[in-house]
Amino acid sequence: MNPYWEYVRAGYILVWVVLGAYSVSLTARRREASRGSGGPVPRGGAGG
Amino acid sequence: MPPGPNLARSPQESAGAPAATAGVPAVEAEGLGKRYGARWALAHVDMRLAPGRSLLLLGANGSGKTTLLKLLSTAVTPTLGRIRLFGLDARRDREAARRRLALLSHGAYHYEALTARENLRFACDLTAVPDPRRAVDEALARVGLASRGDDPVRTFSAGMRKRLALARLLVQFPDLAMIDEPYGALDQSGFALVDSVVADLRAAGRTVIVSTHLAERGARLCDEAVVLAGGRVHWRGPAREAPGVFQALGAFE
Amino acid sequence: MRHAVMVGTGVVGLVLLALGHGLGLFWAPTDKMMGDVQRMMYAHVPTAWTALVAYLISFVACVGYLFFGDWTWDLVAEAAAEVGLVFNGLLLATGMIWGRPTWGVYWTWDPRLTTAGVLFLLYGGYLALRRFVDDPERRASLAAVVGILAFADAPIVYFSVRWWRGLHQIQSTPKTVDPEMVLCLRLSAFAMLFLMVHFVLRRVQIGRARLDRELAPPPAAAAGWGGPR
Amino acid sequence: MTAAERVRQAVTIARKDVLLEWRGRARINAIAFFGVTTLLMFSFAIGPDARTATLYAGAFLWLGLLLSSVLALAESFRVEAENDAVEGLRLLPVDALAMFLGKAVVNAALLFVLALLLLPLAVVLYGAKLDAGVGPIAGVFALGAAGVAAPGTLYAAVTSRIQAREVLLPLLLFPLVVPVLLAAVKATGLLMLGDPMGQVGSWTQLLVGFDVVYWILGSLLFARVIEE
Repeated sequence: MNPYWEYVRAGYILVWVVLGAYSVSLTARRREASRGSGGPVPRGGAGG
Repeated sequence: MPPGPNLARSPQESAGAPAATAGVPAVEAEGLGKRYGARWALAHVDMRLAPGRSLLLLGANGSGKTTLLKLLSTAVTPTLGRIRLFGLDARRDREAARRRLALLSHGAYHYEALTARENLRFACDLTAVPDPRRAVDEALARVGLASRGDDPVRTFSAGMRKRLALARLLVQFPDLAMIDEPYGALDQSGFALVDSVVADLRAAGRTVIVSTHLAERGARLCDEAVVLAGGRVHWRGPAREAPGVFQALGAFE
Repeated sequence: MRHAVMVGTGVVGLVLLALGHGLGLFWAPTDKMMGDVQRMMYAHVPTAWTALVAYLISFVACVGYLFFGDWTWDLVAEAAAEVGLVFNGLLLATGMIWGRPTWGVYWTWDPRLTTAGVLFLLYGGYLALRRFVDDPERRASLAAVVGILAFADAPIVYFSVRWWRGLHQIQSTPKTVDPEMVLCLRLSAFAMLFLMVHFVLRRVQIGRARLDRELAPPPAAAAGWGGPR
Repeated sequence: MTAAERVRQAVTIARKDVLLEWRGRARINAIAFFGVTTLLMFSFAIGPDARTATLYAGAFLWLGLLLSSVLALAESFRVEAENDAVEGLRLLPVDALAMFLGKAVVNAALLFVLALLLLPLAVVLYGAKLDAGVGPIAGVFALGAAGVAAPGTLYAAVTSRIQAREVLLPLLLFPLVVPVLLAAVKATGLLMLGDPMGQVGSWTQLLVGFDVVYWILGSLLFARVIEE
């Protein structure tokens, strides 16, 4: 097999892995961001 | 809503408007609100003050006095609501409005490495005060800093800095003067100085807003009063009744 | 509706990407000059276009925020900058992987590669700045200014590096390519464009949720101080 | 506001800044000394090879200048943040454009003087040749200083009142001024080492182009940075 295929394979795997990981991180951040926005959650004695 | 467009400045900058146009209030605010992140420092404040009148702002620490003065003086853009100063929109005609007002604030606006005289002269040059040299000398003498005029502000005590801030207000002698906690750091003669400066402004027909937590003292200076609590207007009425309201408010809190 | 667009762009992008990459890897003819390494093109070149489009969106949103002052502009500016940074990172990584067998080195001072590197730093700085300003309004204004300057810098960097390198330039994209290659490239490019839009929409949603938490709604007029409690 | 009034305000602010720099000259001296130290460190890092040093004299000089410029720019807004002076300035009614021009011109002049101070050191340490004359080199210094000062003033204002400003200012500014660095280093190098192909002109043009773009952008955007 052409030795250059290793580079090509590495490149494609990288693209898919990074885009996948970014998608997963977006899901996680979405979950975290929407948690607690449902109601008035007092944080550390807010007010004044 | 965040601050509006500023790239396109409105062309109308009429500096030479008459000092007191009949019927136009000096200060007019509707539905003012300011949010700092998740906290509303001020909400639902409406105000109206006729030219030549003086207003006392009373309130405990954190009641929103300073925020209100920052908004009214155009130093900070309100999150909600609108302000008109002498009929000028505080956002669109900001520069024209700023020509007619001055704020004496906690941050005293001095450059530490400049002398008292240089600091005042800088303010004069940017506001185009006529005969600045004399104005500066007179103001320094008035606040009792004549002998220290050529010392850098770095060497000044807190009380002297406050006096210098008063001198700055005197050289500007604006149509609308806003004074935030003027008595802090001052001694007895300083108290009297503040009172006489405010009296001068009023005698010259200027509009004055004074914020303080010294209710009795403030009430003697002003016509009207607003008591703030928790960032809202709690009470408004004649200044002489304000100390009683303020005391009662303190008793409940 | 918005949800449908979000899911739709994601699904279409994914299918197109699988198609474009699959065809590019196993169906498109091998390049006569570069051999199989050239197949990196289908993964590499679209990331460049996509990153630039994302930055362009961010730039437009920054200008929009300064003129109209609506939160959505700020959210889009942030989202597009972040997504652009992801594609920009991929662009750099795939570029280096391609550069190694082609030029024998990972990094060369090619104007496009260098510009991509500088853009990566500029937008990294933009996102770093956003993290350090607490007040949302102030953050939005400052970030908009920085976002505009960052984008304005891109063409200047490109031309200055091109002059700096001298005029003997290696073209990394062949001018004459087979129609099969063009098809695969086009499929991959549209795929990444769809994915970019998908990511931006999701990132805007996150930003909006965070902003909702950061910004208290204006308190009701009747509530609060009605008198002594 | 009339143009004449704007110019008068800009001059007043510039004069104030010059006075402040003069009063704080101990700090400016320290910054200049820091620039000298970086030039020394570069020559230690490359070792005793005199030819390499001469070859890269322009590059080291500009890097030293860029590193010290961040300190000088941050200082010009530290004094404005002290006592809320910048708020007082805004309320005075000062035009944002006048404010930007006043401060950026002083900062550009400061960087220019700093560059001139470092030049003799480059001659001594790296054996840089000044055959082309000090005039053209000073011209390149002026253009480069202006190119760093305009975005630098804007970004110093951006970072002056936020956390982590020490790291954010260089983080934002350095990538932005890559074109200035390239063009200035190239032009300085060509002037020092000889310019057989006559390329200095095109690099100078690039510097001028960058200056024009960033002084315009700075003038337009500064108002949004200082208003609150």
